[in-house]
Amino acid sequence: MAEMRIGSDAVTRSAAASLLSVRDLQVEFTTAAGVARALDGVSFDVSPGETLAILGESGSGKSVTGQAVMALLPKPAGSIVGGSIVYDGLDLTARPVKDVRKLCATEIAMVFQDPLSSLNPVFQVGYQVAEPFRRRLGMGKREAWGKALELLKRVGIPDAETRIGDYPHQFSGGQRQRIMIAMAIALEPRLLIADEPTTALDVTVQKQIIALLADLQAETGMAMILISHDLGVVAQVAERAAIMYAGRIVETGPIREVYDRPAHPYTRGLLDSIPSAAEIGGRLTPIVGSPPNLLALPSGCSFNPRCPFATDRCRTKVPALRQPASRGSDHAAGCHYSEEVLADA
Amino acid sequence: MPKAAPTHQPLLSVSNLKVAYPIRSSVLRRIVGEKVAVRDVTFEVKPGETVGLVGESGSGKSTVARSVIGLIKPDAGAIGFNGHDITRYSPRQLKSVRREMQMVFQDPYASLNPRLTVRDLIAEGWRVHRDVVPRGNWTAVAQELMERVGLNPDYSDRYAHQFSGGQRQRIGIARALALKPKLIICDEAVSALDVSVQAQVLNLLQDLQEELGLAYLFISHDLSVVEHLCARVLVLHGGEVVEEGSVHDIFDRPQHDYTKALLAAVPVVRPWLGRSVSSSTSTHPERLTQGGTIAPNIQSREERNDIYS
Amino acid sequence: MSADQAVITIAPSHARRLRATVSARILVPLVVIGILGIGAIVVPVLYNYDPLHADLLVRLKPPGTAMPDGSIAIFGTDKVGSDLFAEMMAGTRVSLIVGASTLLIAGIVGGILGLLAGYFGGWLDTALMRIADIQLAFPSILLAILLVSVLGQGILNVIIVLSISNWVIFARVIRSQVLGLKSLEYVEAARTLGASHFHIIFRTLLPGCIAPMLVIASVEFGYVVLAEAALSFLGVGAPFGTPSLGSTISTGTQYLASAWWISTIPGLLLLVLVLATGVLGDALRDRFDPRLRSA
Amino acid sequence: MLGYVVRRLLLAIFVLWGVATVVFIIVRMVPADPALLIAGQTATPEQVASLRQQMGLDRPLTAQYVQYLGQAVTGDFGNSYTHNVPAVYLIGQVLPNTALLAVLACTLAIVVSIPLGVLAALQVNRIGDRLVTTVSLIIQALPGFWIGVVMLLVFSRSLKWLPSAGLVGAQSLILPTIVLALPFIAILTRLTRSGLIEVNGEGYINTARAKGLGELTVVFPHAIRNALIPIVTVIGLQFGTLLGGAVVTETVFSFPGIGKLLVSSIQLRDYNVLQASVLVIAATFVIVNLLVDLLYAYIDPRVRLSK
Amino acid sequence: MTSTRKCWEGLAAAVAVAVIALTGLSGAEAASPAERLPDNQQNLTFVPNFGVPSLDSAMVPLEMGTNQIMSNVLQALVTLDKKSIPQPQLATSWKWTTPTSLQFKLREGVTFSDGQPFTSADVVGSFDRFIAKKATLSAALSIITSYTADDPTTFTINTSAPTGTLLGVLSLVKIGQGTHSTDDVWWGKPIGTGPFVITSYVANDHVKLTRNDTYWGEKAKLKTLTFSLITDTNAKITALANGQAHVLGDVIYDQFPTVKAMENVTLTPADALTYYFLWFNNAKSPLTDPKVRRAMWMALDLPTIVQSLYGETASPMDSFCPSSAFGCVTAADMPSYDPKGAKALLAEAGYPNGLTADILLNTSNAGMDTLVSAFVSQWKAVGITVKPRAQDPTTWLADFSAHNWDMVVNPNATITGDADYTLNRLYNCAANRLGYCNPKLDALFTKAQQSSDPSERTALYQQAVNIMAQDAPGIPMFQTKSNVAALKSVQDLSIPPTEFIDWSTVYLTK
Repeated sequence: MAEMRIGSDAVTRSAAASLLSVRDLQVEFTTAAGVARALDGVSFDVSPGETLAILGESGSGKSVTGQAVMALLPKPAGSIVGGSIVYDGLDLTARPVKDVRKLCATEIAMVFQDPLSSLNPVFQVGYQVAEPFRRRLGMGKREAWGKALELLKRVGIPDAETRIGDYPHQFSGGQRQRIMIAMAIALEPRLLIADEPTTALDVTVQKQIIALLADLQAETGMAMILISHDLGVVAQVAERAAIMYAGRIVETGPIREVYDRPAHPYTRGLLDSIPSAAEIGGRLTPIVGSPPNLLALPSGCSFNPRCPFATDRCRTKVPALRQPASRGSDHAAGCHYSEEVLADA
Repeated sequence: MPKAAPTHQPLLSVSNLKVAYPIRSSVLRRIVGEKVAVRDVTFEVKPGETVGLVGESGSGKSTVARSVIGLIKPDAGAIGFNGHDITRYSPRQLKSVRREMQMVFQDPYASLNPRLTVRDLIAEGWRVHRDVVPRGNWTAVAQELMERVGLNPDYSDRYAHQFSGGQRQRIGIARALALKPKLIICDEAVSALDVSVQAQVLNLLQDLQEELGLAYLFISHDLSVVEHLCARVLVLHGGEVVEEGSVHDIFDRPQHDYTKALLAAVPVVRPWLGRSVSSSTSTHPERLTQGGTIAPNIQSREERNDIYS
Repeated sequence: MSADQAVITIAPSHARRLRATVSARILVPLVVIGILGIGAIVVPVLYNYDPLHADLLVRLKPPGTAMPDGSIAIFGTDKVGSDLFAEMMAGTRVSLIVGASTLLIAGIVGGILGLLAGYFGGWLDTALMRIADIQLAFPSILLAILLVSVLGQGILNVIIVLSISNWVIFARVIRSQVLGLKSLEYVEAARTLGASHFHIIFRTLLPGCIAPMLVIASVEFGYVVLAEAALSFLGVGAPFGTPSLGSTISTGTQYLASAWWISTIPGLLLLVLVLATGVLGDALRDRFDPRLRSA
Repeated sequence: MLGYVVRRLLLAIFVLWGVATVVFIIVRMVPADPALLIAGQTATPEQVASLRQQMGLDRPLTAQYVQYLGQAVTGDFGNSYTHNVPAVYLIGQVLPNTALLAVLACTLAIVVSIPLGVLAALQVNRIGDRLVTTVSLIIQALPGFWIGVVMLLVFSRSLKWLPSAGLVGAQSLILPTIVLALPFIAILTRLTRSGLIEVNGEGYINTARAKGLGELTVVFPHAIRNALIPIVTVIGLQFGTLLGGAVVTETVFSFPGIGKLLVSSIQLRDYNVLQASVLVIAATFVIVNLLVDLLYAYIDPRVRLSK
Repeated sequence: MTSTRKCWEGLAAAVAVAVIALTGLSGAEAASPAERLPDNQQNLTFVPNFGVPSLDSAMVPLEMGTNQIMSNVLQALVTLDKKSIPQPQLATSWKWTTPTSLQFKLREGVTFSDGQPFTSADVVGSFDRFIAKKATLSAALSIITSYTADDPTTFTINTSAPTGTLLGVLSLVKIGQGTHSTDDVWWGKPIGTGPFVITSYVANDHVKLTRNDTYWGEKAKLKTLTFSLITDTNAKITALANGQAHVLGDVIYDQFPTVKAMENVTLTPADALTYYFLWFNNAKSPLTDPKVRRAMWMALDLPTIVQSLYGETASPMDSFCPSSAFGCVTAADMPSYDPKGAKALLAEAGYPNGLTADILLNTSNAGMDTLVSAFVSQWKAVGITVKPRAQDPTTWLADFSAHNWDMVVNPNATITGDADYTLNRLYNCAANRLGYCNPKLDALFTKAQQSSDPSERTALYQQAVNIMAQDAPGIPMFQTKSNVAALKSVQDLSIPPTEFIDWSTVYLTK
């Protein structure tokens, strides 16, 4: 398993090993109320076969990251204004959307949050699953249909032979997500981006879907980016985690390191807010305040208004992502006071 | 601890509740059958107590909540409040019950009228129940309530959309409190909130309970939240209560297969520690399961659940 | 999740135009309508316009002709020798009155019926929707012709007729809006307060219906004015003695080959008026309720 | 599905009954007396009365209503008062013309507006879109009869390309079809455009893009089929406007259609013809909307499979 | 706002195209030498100026449009010539055997176009139908007490009183096949003895006739004759311009410049029996006073109004019926334009400050609104306020018949070509059409009706119109010409005052 590296100095060393290398990505959204910087200097790498979890609350930019990679930013409101997305040595930001999509079709696949709205309601699922085979590989109708059936069986759709002609609304939520996954892995992509794949599902189903993804990964050796707001869901399958807040990655590292020894006060606050962390009936220790408005970010560190460690320095200077003293080389946090946070635990 | 159930008479007692939706024939729209949403649900909520109602989508938990608050008319069973069966109440009588029983809704966006200021949102109940607060005091009392739920009272002239999700849910709580209820029904009240904000709201709910002696009927699909907040828990599945008991019984010694499966599926934040959802250590083997295989019995349940969605 | 996603507004793609443009698209039509409205009141008075006055010696004069009294007929004269400009503005007044009154009546009646049907449902809803079906099965212009032959010609009757053929759209839109609102939690919240039907209908639901009503009204305004013109063309619109824009255009079409201005200039004015309300309606729709597009 | 069709049919019959009743009532409310009209200015009251008796207008309204409904069910609407032939015969002469006109206009509108709408949607806020949107706004803002007369003067009188009146061959259909279709084109173009733009924000469009489909494949078939769902309904509803617009168009081009027949029957108070033609028009509308509903169910499996 | 600007640009372009097209209207084609077209191209389209509510003459015997068509298909016993004098048609001769009994000798050898021979039984059957239908002619026919077919070629009518005007009325009784007298469907598309046969009829659209090859008289030269019922003025003129129609029944004066600009078209104003009247409601105060009526008449500058609105196509009247009809002689001392005199007369009648009244008009009569506007303006100048009430034809008729008006304007045609038809029918006390009654006048009318001496009748009508000019029960405003526009390729077209064109003589050249 290859390393994931932090900071621009790491680019030269890891370029060959990374499947996907995102560097200093900047994304802006133009809205009626103004221009919002949805991503501000996001960098990460994904190596073949690896699973990276991108975690964050609403508005943190985790979904935008996935959209940016797939060239799915809503046009013309959202646009990449800086940085690079290098896939297998190819800078996607420098290529026309058409080429990126073509590449995505065979190499990078995506699974979305809401399996109902992500499937076209007016086409049979078989048609939709077979579409990549027909349009990308030029297969005949019958052959593609056969492939689609195989895939549906593979992702665990019972009675796939009869249900292949059904429409999305005739399936349950979990089954729809399985169909989405079938469609995504159709052309055996090398990278699968799953954007909140289980959020709309019940817990029992959620567990099955995560298990399915893990199985598929083990089988095909593809790399995965799991985007989620739920720290628990990804914990079982991801090797690495990147925590996002207000358009930046505030902490990254091996998932156990990050969860067990958070070096950013936000990560720590998140972990402490989970009810199961507290005594039953006891008080929780939430993060104070509300998530920031991207149109009016606080100066300095965006987290400073909610941070118990904040000083004047935090209010003026944006902290760079760095490796805290005493931590391993692949654990980094974007906080001026990481050491204090770690020591406070 | 408010969780310790006081012993007096129940505030709310639901017995054999049944709610069904008619199935109509395609031509003449005659009722030819019914789809049961909730069947034989029986439970009590004592004053000051928090009762949790858990279940997956389609389990009927919201139907129970909406029947209790009177948004749905039950087909059978009784809903006792303060010892009276309110299913037999006239609209006028119900109106007085409504003061005692309030609801906090799931969606902090949809549950607040976008055309009213915070002050008017809170005062809406006083407009209906004229005797609660004299008109001249509306602003002052509304501001007091805002302060109580952790909102800046200076913002009483703002509209809901000018607040963040967590703040809106606080407005929703202030609104529910305005009529000085004895029971608040929280229907997935924190599900839409980010975890950092959810914790704030859960703390607020606990504080208010201690202070005002409120009883909560707390409905959620999130077992960790229910475990954290509730004294007693009912597990709903397919419209029926499959298991009921104290939070310890349910989470540590689940009896029903469904409860077991449900608990097993709850994601564990640090699976490598081998710890369970509960802060209390558990030895139940299901708790330690980590990803991987798909249990065949769950597969069939999923099918069943989704019929209701 | 995604509750707070709205804060950064990954906007639905059609709401892209910036607010400033939307404001301009609302403001400019309002100014145009305002100018026409003022002109419609002032110009006929300034010109001392009498719809029944005939000056046969100066009939069918082209734009810019000097009149015997020394004035210049900037848009020419019509078939009885009336100043076309004054006649047009008087016609604009009638058209504006017809449009506004029709929408007011249709909006109030349709709005209330839609509110009640949507809120109470049941037989009331069924009855209303079936009446709407029957109404829709009548092409509105035929209904108008039929009704005018019952009621007789006259501006008031045109308003009544157009209101009858327009209430349905209000009722349907408001009804579906209410059905949407009814299940929203804030309406349920009002119900849990023990609020009366009256309170819920008029204090909770009605405010939520104002925006779509405004949108429909501004979109329909143009259609109503055009419908009046079509009725005039078929001889059942504005009566003799009360020229509307529509009747002026319509009688002018007989002279299109010989005196083009009688029909064309009021036609352009009507175009501006209808265009202004159309643009206004679109802008209001973008501003308030993009979902109403297909209404 | 079958139950759904049966229910829609029952509903259609109810609507037709409603229309029939409303027409009956309105017609009897009209102050002028058809008997007087036929007897003329010089007739004595006795002559008018005996004529009224011949026409069956002296009988109680309920009796007239029952007879009218009873006959209508069998397709008999009585004789025209003035032409003295069965009303259905007069309608049979002109209904095919109007139907042809309406179908042509509808087809023309669909054929022209869907590509235009797609073009505009693909070019949102660029020159092509602005042009299409603006032209469609202008078309909708001009009175149809004015456009009709101008086209008549240009193409028939000046250029002498096309006949000006009546139905004297296929060329006679060109101008009325265009004039009738124009507002329809404008509406449909704008709807197609906005429908596609709306659908563009849907998840499955992102899915299609993520699958690497080209923009054209995303539009056809993924986006268009979904965007068509509301458009199909509007086509059905607008068909009524089309039939209404036919009255104006038929008047401008002296086209022998049911609209003109209806207007003249109103003017002549020819009750039987009037009642029959309104019912025929309403029935056309109802049938078209029934077909539209079925088409809707065909396009949208959610409707098809749940009803 | 870019979109609005674009609109303007687009529109300007559209208008420019339209204007360019409109200005180049005159398609110049030189008139070709009069070489007759081959028979299979003898197809003529005529756009009549009247609507055709039905082809059943018995139902609508006075409809101009119906008569215009049916006079080519069905024939009557007699027909009126250009001077409105009865001439033989299906009857070869007639004589009053008693003062109340008129005997006709029918033409022999006549067959219907289906080959059936024409006999007196057909005449009886047709009379049965015309009388039974109680339509607009019923009043005129009520004088007939009985009629008999004495033998196949003899037909006798008995009347209740001597009637000099009967032949004019009979020119409107069209003869169909006697066996079908109660068959409504047959009469809707009848078979006749005329030079043409109906081949197709679509209500409100067209009637197509073809030549009757078995016609007893001179066969028609046209192979087919289509009556194309175009109502819209633009469409009508355009039909002539692009050759779709050969003849237009009437061109309104305002379209004269357009039509005159067409080089291959001739425009022929022909005298007609149509005139326009204004009636006062003589029974309604203050119009009961002849002084008021005369004052209102004097307030109107009829010559100027008529000249500006109708040019050479209409002329002011000097009597109460059009001068082309028999007996319509110039009345003495008709009121003329004199606003001062009108004011004085009003003051004399007791209305020094003027008065108010309404005027009823029929929207289907094109141009009436303009005329009424002109009247209203001139009345206003003498202090009389008049409110116009424009109504659709049916409502108009209802109000008109109920005398629900102060004044009314309407066209009328002296369809029988005889003063009696207009004067006696409208102004006698029994008719009570306008609340006017003058027993002296009635006596003159009766005398004139019973007389069969033209000069005696003329003298009686002279007395009558002189009285009417004094009483001023109404204002005969003007009489119009029918302005027939025809392509120059149409030959031998002549327009009788009745406007019932005999198409059998017409033919087309290249």
